[in-house]
Amino acid sequence: MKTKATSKEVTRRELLRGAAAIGVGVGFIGNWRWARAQAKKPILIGLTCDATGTFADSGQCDRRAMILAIEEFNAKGGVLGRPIEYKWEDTETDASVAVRKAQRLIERDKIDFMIGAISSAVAAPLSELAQRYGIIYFNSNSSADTVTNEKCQRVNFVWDCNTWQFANALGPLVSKTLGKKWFILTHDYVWGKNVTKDTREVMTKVGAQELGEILIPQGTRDFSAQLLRVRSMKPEVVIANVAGIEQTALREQAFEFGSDKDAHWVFPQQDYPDLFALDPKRRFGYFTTTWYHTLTDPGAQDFVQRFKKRWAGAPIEIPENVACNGYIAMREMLRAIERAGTTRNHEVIKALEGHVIKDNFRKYPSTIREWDHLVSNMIFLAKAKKPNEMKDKWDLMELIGDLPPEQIAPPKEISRCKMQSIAETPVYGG
Amino acid sequence: MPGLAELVTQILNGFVLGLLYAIIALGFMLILGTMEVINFSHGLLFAWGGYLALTLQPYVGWWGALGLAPVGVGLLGLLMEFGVRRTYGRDPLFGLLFTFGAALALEELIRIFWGSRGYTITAPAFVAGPFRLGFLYYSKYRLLVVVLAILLLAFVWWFLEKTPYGAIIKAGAHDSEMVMALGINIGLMRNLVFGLGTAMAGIAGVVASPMWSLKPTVGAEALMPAFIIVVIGGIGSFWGAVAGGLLVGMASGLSNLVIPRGSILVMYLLMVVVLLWRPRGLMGQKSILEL
Amino acid sequence: MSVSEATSPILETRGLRKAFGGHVVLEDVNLRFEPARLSAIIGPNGAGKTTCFNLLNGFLAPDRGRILFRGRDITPLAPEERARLGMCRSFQILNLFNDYTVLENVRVAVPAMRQRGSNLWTPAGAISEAEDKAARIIRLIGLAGREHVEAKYLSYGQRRLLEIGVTLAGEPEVLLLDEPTSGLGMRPMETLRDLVKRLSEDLTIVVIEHDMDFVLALSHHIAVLHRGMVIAEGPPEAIQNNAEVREAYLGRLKYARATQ
Amino acid sequence: MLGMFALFLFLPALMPFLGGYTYLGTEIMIWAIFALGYNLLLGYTGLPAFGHGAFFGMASYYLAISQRDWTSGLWIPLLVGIVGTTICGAVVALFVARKRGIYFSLLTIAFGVMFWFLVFVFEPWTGGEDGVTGISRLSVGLPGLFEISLRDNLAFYYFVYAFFVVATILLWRIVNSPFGQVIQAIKQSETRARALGYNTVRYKWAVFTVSCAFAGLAGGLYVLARFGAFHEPMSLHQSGNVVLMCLIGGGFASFYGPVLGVAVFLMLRDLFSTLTDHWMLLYGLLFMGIILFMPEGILGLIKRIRQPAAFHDTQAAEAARTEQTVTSAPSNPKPGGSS
Repeated sequence: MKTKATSKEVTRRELLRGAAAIGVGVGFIGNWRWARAQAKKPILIGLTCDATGTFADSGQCDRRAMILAIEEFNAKGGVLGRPIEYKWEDTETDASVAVRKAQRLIERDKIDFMIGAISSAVAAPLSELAQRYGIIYFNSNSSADTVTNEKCQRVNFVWDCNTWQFANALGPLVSKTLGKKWFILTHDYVWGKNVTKDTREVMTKVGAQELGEILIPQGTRDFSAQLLRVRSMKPEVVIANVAGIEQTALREQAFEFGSDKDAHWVFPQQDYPDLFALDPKRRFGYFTTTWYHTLTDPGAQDFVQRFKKRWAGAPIEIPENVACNGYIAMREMLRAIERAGTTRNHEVIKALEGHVIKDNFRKYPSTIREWDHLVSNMIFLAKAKKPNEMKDKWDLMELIGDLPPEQIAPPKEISRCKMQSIAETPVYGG
Repeated sequence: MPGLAELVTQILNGFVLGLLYAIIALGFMLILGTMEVINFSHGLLFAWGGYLALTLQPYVGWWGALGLAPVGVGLLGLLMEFGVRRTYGRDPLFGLLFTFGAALALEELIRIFWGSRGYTITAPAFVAGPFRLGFLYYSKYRLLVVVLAILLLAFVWWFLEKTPYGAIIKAGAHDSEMVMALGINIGLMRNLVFGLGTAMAGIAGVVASPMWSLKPTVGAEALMPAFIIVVIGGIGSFWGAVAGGLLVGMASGLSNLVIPRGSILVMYLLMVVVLLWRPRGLMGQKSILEL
Repeated sequence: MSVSEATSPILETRGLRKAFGGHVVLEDVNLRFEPARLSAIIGPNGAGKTTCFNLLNGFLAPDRGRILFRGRDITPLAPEERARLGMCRSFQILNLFNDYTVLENVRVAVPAMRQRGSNLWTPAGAISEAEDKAARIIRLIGLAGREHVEAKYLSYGQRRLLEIGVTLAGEPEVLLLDEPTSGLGMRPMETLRDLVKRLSEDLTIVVIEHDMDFVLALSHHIAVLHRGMVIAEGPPEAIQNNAEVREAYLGRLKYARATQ
Repeated sequence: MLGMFALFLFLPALMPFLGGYTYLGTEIMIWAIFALGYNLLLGYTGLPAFGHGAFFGMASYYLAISQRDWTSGLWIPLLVGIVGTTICGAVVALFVARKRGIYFSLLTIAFGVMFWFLVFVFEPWTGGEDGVTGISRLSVGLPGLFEISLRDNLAFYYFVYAFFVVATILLWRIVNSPFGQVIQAIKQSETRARALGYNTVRYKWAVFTVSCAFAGLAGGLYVLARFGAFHEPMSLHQSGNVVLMCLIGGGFASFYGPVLGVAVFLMLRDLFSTLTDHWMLLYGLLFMGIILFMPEGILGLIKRIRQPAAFHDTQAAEAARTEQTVTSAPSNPKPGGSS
């Protein structure tokens, strides 16, 4: 075995050398990045937004809005006299990647705050991780209601309305104006099942009748089977709890099969990009949204202009509901730091809890509920515009009604949230 | 309980799906059979077909796109082959990994050129919407798909059965003596076959996008069925791929209603069953690829 | 090795038939191989030698007929099982472990090693039994001193010898050699011939071979295959003088030689 | 080997200077265990399995679920993870052990993806997208490990380090054992191995199973590192990554290849993703580049540069063989032709 032995010797030494070489390489970059971070002790905020994966485009809307907010504060001289810096990581719509990236943000980049989420699959583990460190984390746009219920955390604040709220907002209207014979399509994963669960709850309230349900597995591209089944059931209303590209494809094929005429289609939760992706003729259905860029409430249009100016040429130039949540969440984080006068997490949490946000570009103010950290916003009911009604290519929805926060916020009785006390939360920052 | 009308339409539907799958799978198989390369980028090339069509459509219309996009994809394939070339005769792993890398790059390129938002392609007007025929109530566009698919399959059949290339692919290109005997320039042949295979992915992409809509991720999703169909049908067998395609199409189509959650899994179960029953797939001959 | 006790033929085929597709390659082949003799199977190209050989070593299964080893029917046994019974084959197309050194090549072939195949812990080098056996064989095939050269760096002649060495390491009772001399130059041919001669003194050897001189010089018994049938059998001199063989085989042999 | 252990022993201290961080070091070691085990299959037996991430991920779920629903300890779930994965591996191996080359890859891929789908089918247990979260490292027995802070990640680092050392030594013994000799022989020529009386199918089955056991260990540690089990490691993508890791480092050329490969791979990915939004492009191109220009991996390359004479000899020997043989036509996939 002599020759073998020596060659092993070689490779072993080479291994070390190789590793060292890499080390130097990485080290160089590392130092360069450190150097960049040596301004006048800036407040460093970690943005966890998807740039790849299912929610890539929504994630980027989220990110653009946050960056806008940060830039506006820096223009005013930062917070507590400190400039604000941000470090963005692509969370890839993927829980385990997100956890790794977050660990890096916290451990290496030493961020003071963390913000950003679209997918509840990412939000839950991130908020859990944040709680372990005690770092404050804003869950800007994920809408599963678990993160404000059994998975609620002291350091986590949830800025989007959740599935329960959407379902409850739509239910009465649908049963009143569209019909009581409902058929349900359920996207077969956690989010979809939550929505359907909430939908059923509402049905019993409003006395609607369920003709049947079909589960739509993720990655389903062809919905003809389901559409034909729907047709044969002859419902008045189809509740499509389907998100992402599946939703786009579903609409596409519903049009192709003429199923959009079979019944009234309701998409309890509508992501703007998924609707935008469609050919105008093929946009149909009723849905909810938390904000829309044509609103004329105080500050709204000004915000829209600022956003358009900053992000001209972006895939989606106007701020839609995701961007609005992202912007307000970011802004409120910085304001809270100002109110607390420190970046120490305990103080900032206190400054946030129970705070009422008046200039939220909406008719009714939003409240940060201290007992489940849900930011309770108002909800708009909307339907898709026909091509001829559109003012410009961004104008997809017609708002047909709105509900004040208190009317659709989940009451404390049904909450399953048992939150750690502030004392239990490790001190972080400051 | 589904009525007769529904059942018939469902079967018709599985048939359409199956044909589409078969096309994707055949392109994949051409490359596998000739080059012994598992082309991981096949799905992405499928996606590229769709995206190129998306860009071309405004200028040349859907039919134009149907003609041009696959050519573009084919050229992409030819280009890729110059890299893949260096992996021939090595462990099959290398070709596989190379195309795997290519797939990642292609997906990101889509993001760079078209962004990660979704798109849809509008089919030509004369096939828009549904049509009614007795109790049958179905999408016009899908009938067009059937016609196109059958034409394409006929072409591939001719290619495999009536040309020396076909003979080689079926025998497995490793049989160099045979190739010599036929006096064929292997290098050129491989290059062309690779182009052809990828072009087929492109065609499938264009045809599918008006139904399935476009996102950077569609590629990865289109690959797996192709994969399984080849295993089920047996490498190098045209009818195997067609049969496999239809089988998978029907199975996943119908199971959608019975066991929705399993509808994707059903392909894999099908595969496992077939392999237990016939290790070389339904119509696969003993091939060097196993040795 | 208990060759001496063997009374009946140690290896025997009864009515073997093998066809590929429609084309019959072997028809009703009956062969008997006596212990401690060197028997050769010869025949022009395409006579079915290699097929016959592969039936013996189990890499092919016959359509009809049986193969008996020490009177036991081994027809259904796989190659590895036959090898474990003591039927070891060499390969005409060299089939060595190229990244292995000479020592490793031989050592891995030693039964002592095989029996420890499920051992995940002891270093392979520490199995002295295998080590010694391997060393002996390397000396026997005259590669002593090159133990630690990787097989791929050996000369072709040496690789041929190693090929036989590896086969020997399996402690065969029957040694099946597939054209051991193919592609060998003059001098390596000599060494190989001596080696085989020495082995044939206490081993049963079955060899299929092109090279007439080699066969006539060494073998005790020769079977001539022609168009898939045994047309003649017997001691070398008998075969040499057999008219039919001359007609059927030696005529072609010139051709066969010419092509070598 | 000692050198490597030493390096990893002090890595946490070095990391900051390398622009890295302790957690990255932990992850490197976990993946290294996985990759070393996998290389048993790829580098040593020449079986291009391409769905191995499935077993890595599978273990995570076994551990997470058993800790959540059955016993809140650490050691038993970890054991459950390893054993469960090994059993699954053994079953899959029954299917694939008879296959070779491309057919082997095809099947392993298909099985890999199948397991991945099962995660969503069994969503009530696995939590689907959400994965299983809320995993605790608590009963490692090291005090102060419950509340996670930087220091505790360090403690966890050394917890993993211990496993890393043990696993490496185990594997080192395996590849040099008679068993190891045999699988390497099978890689170089399966027919010959059979002719020598080895039941190669059984060996291939065994080696697949063993590598799954290590995947199980790595997967288990991975859960603890991330406080949760997620589906992503089971995806085809990750299976591809581990193959690449082995390849970059030179898994075909050296026992240590995979370790180096993992280190390089994870650090580069870390770097890319901070430098550009489109890191996946760089990463894909890197992939292709490696296959084209250094298929034998870093260590392989170095080795070749180290002994050019030997290299030329190989060429000579190859030439000699090809002129002698008929079947070694250029496009004939030989098991281990790439070693």
